[in-house]
Amino acid sequence: MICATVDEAIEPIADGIMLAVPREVAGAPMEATRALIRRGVKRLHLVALPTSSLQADLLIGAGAVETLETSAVSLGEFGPAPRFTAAMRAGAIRMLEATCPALHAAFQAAEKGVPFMPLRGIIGSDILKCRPDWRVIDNPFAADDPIVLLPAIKPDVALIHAPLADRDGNVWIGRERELATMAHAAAKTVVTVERLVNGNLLANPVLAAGVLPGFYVETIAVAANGCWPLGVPDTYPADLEHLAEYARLAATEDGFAKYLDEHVHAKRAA
Amino acid sequence: MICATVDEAIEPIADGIMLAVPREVAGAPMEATRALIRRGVKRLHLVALPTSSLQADLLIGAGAVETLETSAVSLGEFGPAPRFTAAMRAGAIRMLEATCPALHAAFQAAEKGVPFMPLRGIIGSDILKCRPDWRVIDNPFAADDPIVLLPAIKPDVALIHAPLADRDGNVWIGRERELATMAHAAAKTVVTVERLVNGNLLANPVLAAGVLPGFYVETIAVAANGCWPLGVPDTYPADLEHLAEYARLAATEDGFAKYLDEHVHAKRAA
Amino acid sequence: MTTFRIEELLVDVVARLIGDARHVAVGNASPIPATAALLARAQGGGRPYVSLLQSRKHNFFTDGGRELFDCAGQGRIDVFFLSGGEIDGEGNINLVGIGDRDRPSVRFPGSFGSAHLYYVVPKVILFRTEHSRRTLVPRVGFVSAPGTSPDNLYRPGGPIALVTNRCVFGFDKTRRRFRLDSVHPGQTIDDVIENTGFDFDRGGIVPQTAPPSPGTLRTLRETVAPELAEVYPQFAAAVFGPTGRA
Amino acid sequence: MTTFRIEELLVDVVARLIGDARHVAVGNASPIPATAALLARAQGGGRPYVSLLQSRKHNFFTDGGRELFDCAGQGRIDVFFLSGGEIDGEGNINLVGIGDRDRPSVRFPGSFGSAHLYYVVPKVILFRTEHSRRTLVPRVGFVSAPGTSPDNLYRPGGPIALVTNRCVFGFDKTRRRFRLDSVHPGQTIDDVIENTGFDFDRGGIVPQTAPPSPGTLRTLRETVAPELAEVYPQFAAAVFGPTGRA
Repeated sequence: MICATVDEAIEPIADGIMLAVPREVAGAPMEATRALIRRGVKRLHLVALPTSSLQADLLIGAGAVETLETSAVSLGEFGPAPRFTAAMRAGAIRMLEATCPALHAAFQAAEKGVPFMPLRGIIGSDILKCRPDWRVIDNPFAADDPIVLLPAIKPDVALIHAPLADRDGNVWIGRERELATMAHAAAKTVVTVERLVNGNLLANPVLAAGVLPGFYVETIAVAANGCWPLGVPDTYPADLEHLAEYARLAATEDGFAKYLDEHVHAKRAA
Repeated sequence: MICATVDEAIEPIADGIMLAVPREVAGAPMEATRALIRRGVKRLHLVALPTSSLQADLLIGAGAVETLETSAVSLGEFGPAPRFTAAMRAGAIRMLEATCPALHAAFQAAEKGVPFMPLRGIIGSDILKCRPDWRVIDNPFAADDPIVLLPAIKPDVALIHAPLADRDGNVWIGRERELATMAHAAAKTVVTVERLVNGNLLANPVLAAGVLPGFYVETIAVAANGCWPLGVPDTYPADLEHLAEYARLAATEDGFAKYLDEHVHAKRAA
Repeated sequence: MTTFRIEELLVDVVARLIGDARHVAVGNASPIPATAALLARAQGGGRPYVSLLQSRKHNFFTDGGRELFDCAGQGRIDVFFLSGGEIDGEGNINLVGIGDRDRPSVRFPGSFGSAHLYYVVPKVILFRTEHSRRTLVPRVGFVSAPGTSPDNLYRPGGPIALVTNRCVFGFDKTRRRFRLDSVHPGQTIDDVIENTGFDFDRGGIVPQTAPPSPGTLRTLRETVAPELAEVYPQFAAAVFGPTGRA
Repeated sequence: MTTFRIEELLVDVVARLIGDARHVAVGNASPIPATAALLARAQGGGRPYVSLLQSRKHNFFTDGGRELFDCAGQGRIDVFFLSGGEIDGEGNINLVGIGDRDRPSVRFPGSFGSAHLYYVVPKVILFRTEHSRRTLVPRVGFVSAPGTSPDNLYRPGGPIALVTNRCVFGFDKTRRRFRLDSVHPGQTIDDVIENTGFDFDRGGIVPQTAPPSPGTLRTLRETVAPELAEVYPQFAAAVFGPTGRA
């Protein structure tokens, strides 16, 4: 379960699967993402819970994404996500529009082993027109009260990054609880961590409160600074200069190809 | 919000409200429960998520409970819960039968602000016959697939106990995540803690992972050893001798009255 | 031949019923199933994962009381144990009570998680040491959870066996009946018939329950007993001696 | 008379719109609403609770990304801020794009949480500094979230106002239209009409937006600016000077 390399750890992420990744601020596994692009992963159904930034933009630009399911893709203060925007305008990817809490609820449905989850709102939004797979029913507990039902999202693989793991496969995720929900919902979970610790993380009650138990985890590899150029909460910040450079380069096809050559295909010196 | 006494902290728990309490192993607030009985609380709709032991038995024996909603009441290795059993056989309380995950799901429905939550199983159990408020619908996402819908449980007050709180009202609950779900679901949350700490629990990322944020909390009071004779996970064990004595005494009305006199009405010397 | 206690026999029987599994969960106040799960893990070289809900040390859940049920709903719990104040011949279990629902003559603690786990856990092992016409009845007074369900109902799980202090019943899902698989040493088929309130199937020859092997007893007494002492001190001392060793 | 920057005016306007509240949440990349929330807290002596999703220090959620939405669904978030690539006269917002859905001519990032929060948060303040016919349109190209809903739909929340760099519009839920409440210093009603793509109501006399008081400016510059520097360093430096003070 503990792998020697990130390349080994990402083996469960086959072409054409549904891959779930976390939002950009919760620890986006960028080293593993670059490894997937180097390996040439294809036809992913990428679900970003509930949004994404560089990670989705890189995978889309690299041609790894067939279907994208998320609430938003943006580089935040660095502007629109250029490869996402270009792919959408070219009709190059299938987009499943969503809204953040709908994705959270759909993952919780899978977590609970139920086929759907209800959610307030949404009715009257054009998102519903893009989602024939979402249903509107009358709330059986009230009169004339329409409500949306969201089908469970059961990813083939959840790919996450965390600060710590132990050799029993327990992973310390801290406050980023949706990483646990992703692992509960997914058939398999692939994890990269900043470092491995000795002993069992569950043995310490204070640490245990932030632990994802090992029985949900398929593979783990150490990837120090593994979210670079994005950050890990309370661990290290995003590399703003690099993100600004990405936004500049990725604005054009050629610039993006140059970025891939420099920062993805040429394995970055740590 | 930080109260000088447990009596002050329990003021939001008025007669006739729906009161949610945690399972016996998650930190049952027994000092607050004894204070409620001393105050003579009446007509409670008591919801034990998802089960209870001494706490429910005491409240029932003291005549504080009109309706009980839970999956089981038992003293575990010390046998049946005598006051619960006697009250049931006498038809003295209204019992809403349940099963553990149905209660968890119904609290999660309130947590998410949705009117209901689906759950697998249950169909074919006589529990359904006791719960006209639970509905069976056809899963709209499949053909001929009946599934149960549980209405949200929104308690007026959730009463919980935890090891630590800070003066901003943040409460460290550790692994006992259902305590957070109870607080999210309830209109108000009353908390007793082993001790108050200086500083802000959210400032430390390791502690923060186990914290219930203060904006969910109505009142907090210090109750050292506040779950006695039950235990607090990873903090102190249950007082098995005392529980054995309770089981002996509570077997009869008179014995239970004697127990109340000795251990509830006469405030226990710490 | 090695001597052994009935508890050791039952532990060995249950461990064999567990078979190959990824994750076995055991509820509260179930020392024999807990011991069997730890034995299966010792014999499987660390597999299955064992969650003893009564223990902190052997409980790996960190998402609150709901996680066991969510985990089972995900199909990640392969084996669980249930019992009943009453169990009938169709595998229905009663954890609620007997008689008028509003004024029952007998009241049990309640259904716990049975009305969900019995449906979603592939291998549910029913365990009830007291084997009598009081506990094994023709028809339960209240169905906390049914032994079988109609074909259209989502039900990946259900009972595979009923283990008592007299025998092992297998459960035939299609016939919706128990089948007498083996009788424990010291018991006869007639004892079983006489003390069972429901009809059950049986073949021409019903074998005696195989005794635990010397190797199994050694693993049980030397490896499992000390682990068990942390969770069920009284039971471990009673069965394996004060040091947690026989 | 004290001089102030347009950002300080907008912060003051938004803080007054927040009014009395228990919990104000502000999404990412929203420096002016964030500053306004911190100002409201400073003026309210610690109330409202302020959650800045962009910040760790000002973010009290510990149940993952879903907690903001769950909390709003519980009715515990009183004020939230939304914007739009397009906003129309009925308060509909478009965060998705313009043109053919499969090959849009313009693509925005996406709807984020708007299709839930716009319905359940009682006071949603629409904020868009760019006030032009490009952003304030007759009819949005995609409704990420509608300004109003039919009476039978569960909708405790919705827009109360739209704040731009030119004016403040109030929203009339029953008339489903914006109403020009005040025009910022240096702007005229004609400027507003000329640059607004939708029709709106207005009274005979439209006041000028009241400037921030000296006391408010002092609180803003001395108390709020330093707090803001942790969350929006560039913005704080640009508006309040390099030390985070004007």
